[in-house]
Amino acid sequence: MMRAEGLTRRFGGLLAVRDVSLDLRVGVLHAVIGPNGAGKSTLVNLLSGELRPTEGSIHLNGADVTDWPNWRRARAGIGRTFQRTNVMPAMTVLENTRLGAQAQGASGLGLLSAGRTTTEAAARAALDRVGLSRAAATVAGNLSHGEQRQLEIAMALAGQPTVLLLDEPLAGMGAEESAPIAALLRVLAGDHAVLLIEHDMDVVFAVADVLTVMVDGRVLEAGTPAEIRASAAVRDAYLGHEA
Amino acid sequence: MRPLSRRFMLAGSAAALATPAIAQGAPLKVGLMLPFSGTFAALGENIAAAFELCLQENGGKFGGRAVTLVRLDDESDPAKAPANVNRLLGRDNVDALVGTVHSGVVMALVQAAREKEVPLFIPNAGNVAATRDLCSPSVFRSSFSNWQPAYGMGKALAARGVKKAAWVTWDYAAGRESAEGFRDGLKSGGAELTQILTLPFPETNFQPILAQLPGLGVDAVGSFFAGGGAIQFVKDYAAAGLRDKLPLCGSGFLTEGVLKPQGAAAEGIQTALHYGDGLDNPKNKSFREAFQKMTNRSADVYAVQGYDAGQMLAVGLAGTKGDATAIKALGAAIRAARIDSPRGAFTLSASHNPIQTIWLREARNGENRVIGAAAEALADPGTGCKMA
Amino acid sequence: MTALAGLLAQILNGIQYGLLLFLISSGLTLIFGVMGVINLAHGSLFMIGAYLAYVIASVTGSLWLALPAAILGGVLFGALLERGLFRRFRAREHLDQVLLTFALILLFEEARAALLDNQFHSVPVPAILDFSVPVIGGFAYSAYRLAVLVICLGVAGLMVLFVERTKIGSAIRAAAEKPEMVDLLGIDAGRIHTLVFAAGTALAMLAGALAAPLQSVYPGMGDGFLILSFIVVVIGGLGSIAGAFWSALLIGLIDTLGKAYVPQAAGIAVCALMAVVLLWRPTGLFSRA
Amino acid sequence: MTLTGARGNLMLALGALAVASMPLWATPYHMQLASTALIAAMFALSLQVLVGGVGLVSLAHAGFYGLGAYSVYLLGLPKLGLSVAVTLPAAILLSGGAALAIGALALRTKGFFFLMATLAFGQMLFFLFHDTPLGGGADGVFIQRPPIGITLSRGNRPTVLLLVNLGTLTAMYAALWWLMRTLFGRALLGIKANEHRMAAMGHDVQGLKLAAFTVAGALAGVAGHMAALTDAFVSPELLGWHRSAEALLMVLLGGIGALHGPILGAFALTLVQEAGQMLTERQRLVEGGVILAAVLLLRHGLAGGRGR
Repeated sequence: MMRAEGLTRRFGGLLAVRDVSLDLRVGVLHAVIGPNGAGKSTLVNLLSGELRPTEGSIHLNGADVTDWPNWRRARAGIGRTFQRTNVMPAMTVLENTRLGAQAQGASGLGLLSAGRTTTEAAARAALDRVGLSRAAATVAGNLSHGEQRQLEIAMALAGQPTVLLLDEPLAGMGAEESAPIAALLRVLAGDHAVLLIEHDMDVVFAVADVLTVMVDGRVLEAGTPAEIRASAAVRDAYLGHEA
Repeated sequence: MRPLSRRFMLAGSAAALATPAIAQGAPLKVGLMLPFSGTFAALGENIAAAFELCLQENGGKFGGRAVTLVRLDDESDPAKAPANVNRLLGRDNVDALVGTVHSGVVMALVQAAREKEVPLFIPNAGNVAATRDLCSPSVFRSSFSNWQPAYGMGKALAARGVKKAAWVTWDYAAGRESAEGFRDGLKSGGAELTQILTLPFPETNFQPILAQLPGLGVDAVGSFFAGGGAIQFVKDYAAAGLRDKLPLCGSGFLTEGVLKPQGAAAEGIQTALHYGDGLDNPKNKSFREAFQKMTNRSADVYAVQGYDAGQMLAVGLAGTKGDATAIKALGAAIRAARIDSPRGAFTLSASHNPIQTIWLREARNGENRVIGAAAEALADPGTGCKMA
Repeated sequence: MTALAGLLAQILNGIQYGLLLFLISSGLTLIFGVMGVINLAHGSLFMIGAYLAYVIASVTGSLWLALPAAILGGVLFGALLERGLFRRFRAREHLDQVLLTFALILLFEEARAALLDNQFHSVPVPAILDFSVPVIGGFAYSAYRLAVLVICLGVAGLMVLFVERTKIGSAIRAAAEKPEMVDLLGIDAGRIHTLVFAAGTALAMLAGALAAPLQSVYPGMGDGFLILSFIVVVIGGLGSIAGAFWSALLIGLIDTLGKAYVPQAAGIAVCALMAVVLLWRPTGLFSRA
Repeated sequence: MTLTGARGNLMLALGALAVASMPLWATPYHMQLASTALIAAMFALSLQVLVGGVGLVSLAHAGFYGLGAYSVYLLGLPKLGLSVAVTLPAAILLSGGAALAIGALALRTKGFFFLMATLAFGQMLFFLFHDTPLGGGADGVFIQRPPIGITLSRGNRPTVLLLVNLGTLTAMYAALWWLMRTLFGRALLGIKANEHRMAAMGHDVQGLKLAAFTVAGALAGVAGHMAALTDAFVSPELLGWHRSAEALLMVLLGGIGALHGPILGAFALTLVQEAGQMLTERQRLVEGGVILAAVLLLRHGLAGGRGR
């Protein structure tokens, strides 16, 4: 599905990501964990095309997309959310989501249609999925923080991606708000290849099929949740500090 | 002194109070569309004052009809010109137009005069087109065509034995047209214009051009500049040490009204123009006295042009008994007249440009002293003029 | 021989013109870089400096007094503008900044017309420099122009020393390249802003005062310089003093040589150069990005 | 930016009716003045595509306006007897083509650089007409009006031109009202709100911006063409950046939050300038004062709503 090989990204003298390889497959929820500054968000930005890797390659469905800009990758089926809520606050929830839907459809002169039926159907389906339909007409800036996180996911889903890159979708949420989202993540993994970055270890170990642990831009360990839990290196380097 | 209001009305006389019901008794409105702000403001003020002087001397009436003046500042902005002309014609309902200095703005005036058949008197702008391809029965000029002074200068140089000369000017219509005049003038005496050097208007960085002059192999350099550009060019020319090697001359505007700031750098420069200091004729004497008395300023060529615009309108209206709409009769009267101008009497050519003497002047002690005639009774060729 | 002398003179002219351009655009680039404010009225500051020189020279008869006066006046005027106006513009959108500084252009022009007049005025070259230095091939070069060249180089040198060697200088450099750094360095951003704006204003006014005898003073004289200095900043890269220096020299030479040898294409040649730079390096030749 | 609702459009329609009825009650002068305002409104409306539509502030816009005006002269079409049916599309093509070329370069930059680049490119167009003989020189030139299907005479000219300009503005407004409701228009508004997110969702932000820049330039060309048709005179000053700033002022004055804002702004500015012109010779003071008032006091414009 999506495959990254030997990704390295340098910022001046700093190696934010070094030699990271990973595979994302539909049906698999792949979580990346690690302490702050481990390079997780940089990795997401490399995969989504916000950043270009200094070295390494990225393939999507067999095509080399390493040099593609983010919008082209998004059109090829990569959807992402942002760590910090990144929506159009003055527009309604439906309008926000519809912008996600219409990016995939028409281009060129096709943009000159009102395109209401197709984009609106896709947007409403996405809202349904994240459970935000009741707020469709609400202005995004007036949503609660948790609802804005849901909207983030809906906007990514509306483009009907095959790969979903979720950068801390639960950030700043209370336990009550995060439970349904965690459940949603599991459901989404059913028909998407999901990459999840998350700090809440309970959620991560509950939903992830595969785990990659990053420290200092490097992959420390990769494996099933059980394998990671058992890894002495991970415990020393990371889990130990958190506990 | 600038009036507070742009729509400054001046009642010609008590007759201005006559009721409009009596058609012939209604005052004739003349729109003075001139620069009253910006670089050309002083020129506009002198033209307006001299026109007013002419009106006063005629007892506030032209052709027996009282005259009201309407001032409008054209800001020397061609982009605003069509709207400004509309203001005078549409809002203020003027019967005749006088204007202007800027050769771009005058295009809009010419166009309106042609389209709306309102008589226009151009008191300065010298674009040849106004009395050539765009000539019209309703367009009259009291000043000059850009071609004329430069022709005079070229002719005078050739008469002095110059064989090859170069012309330096801004790259705009006035510059190109004067270059043609210079070329034709030189040619009339068997000399040759070998090079035209230009820079964009109103650039005053003359160094690139000055550096080329010594290498051209010419006997003299002629030029067309005005205002600040003329000041700077004459000073830079002297500073580059070229004055003694290559005599500088030009259309009269090179040293017109700018001798004081040019100082010693201008001393001895010869120029050609239809007016100059020390012209000895009675009309000039009385005009200069009256203008000085009225404005506390010395008259200059712009004042003369404004004054003669008034004289031409007066003659024309006398021929139509005050009817400004009778364009044909108005034109016939003006063409038949000999205008007694301070510059020396002139007549109007078939294309409505003065047939006038171009004087050769030399800058001495802050004056452009007339030292002779460069070309007598010179008419603009008027090429391409077809009066409808 | 004369062609060579002509070329030499043109190159001197180009350098001198470029250096004046540098004085103007260095202030512009620092103000953009440090404060994030777009100041379309920067050309008007040049005009104000030139008129100040004209007034002082005609009252006292000495241009030498005008130079320190332009610097001092520029610092005061700049500080006043920053504290009174530009500080409030900073958080505004570009549209507001463009229009507010456009209004300043109009109001400065109007103030100039009201206080003085609308005439061209020539400013005499100082008497001791009112001679020509012979260059080869019968072409003489004005001593005052050479002096302007030297003064500009001196000012450029002082600026480089200040920016590279002093603590405040390095803070300004850091601020120009990475505005978010200022807070981290624990520097009072407000004072840096006032300093930069005052310095930029003083440089523009000094350039005006130096240029006054070279090109006379006249309404709207800053307009041409404004456009050219914007191009200098685009080519040089935002906030880069070195970039402003080299691109100002480049533009000065291209503009001058262009006017001498292909007069109709000079204005367009400069813009074409900018187009090439934008294609090749959209953030400018000397930017670090 | 919000699209004008039914009530707003009704008010605009009433305004248009009032203008259309001018031949019945107004003087030729006031009809000419209204034509000036209508053309200014077209120019400002075309700029709204950029400012209110996609959040770009361009100082090159007058360049495209002037190109539209000059296209009538450049192509020399009236001499061939060709009508506006040819000259208007030519103006659109020329201005739109220039906007496409300049936009492709200028849009490589962002923020301040974009402003400076558009300023410089706009002035390049200005120099092209001011310094070279291409457009008839620095003084400007007359043009013969291309035929518009009705023979113009001294008597009917103000009326016919007023109605033609009103019709053009109405058509332009309707076209933009439609355009902003398409997928394209909504994508532009999305870019204005959050360019980064739009790209992350798969929108070709650069391409969309370039399309908007081209459309805006082409429409400015329409406004310029109508100016040339109305005044029958063009000069390089039409392309100067001061005119771009004036258009920005009209947009701000009317409000960047509403599509119809620039129309209100253009009429308001024309009225203020006309009133100021009768009161004082200090025009710059009037315009400077209007800008200060608009920016400092009237932040939401006459149409209200700044739309973030």
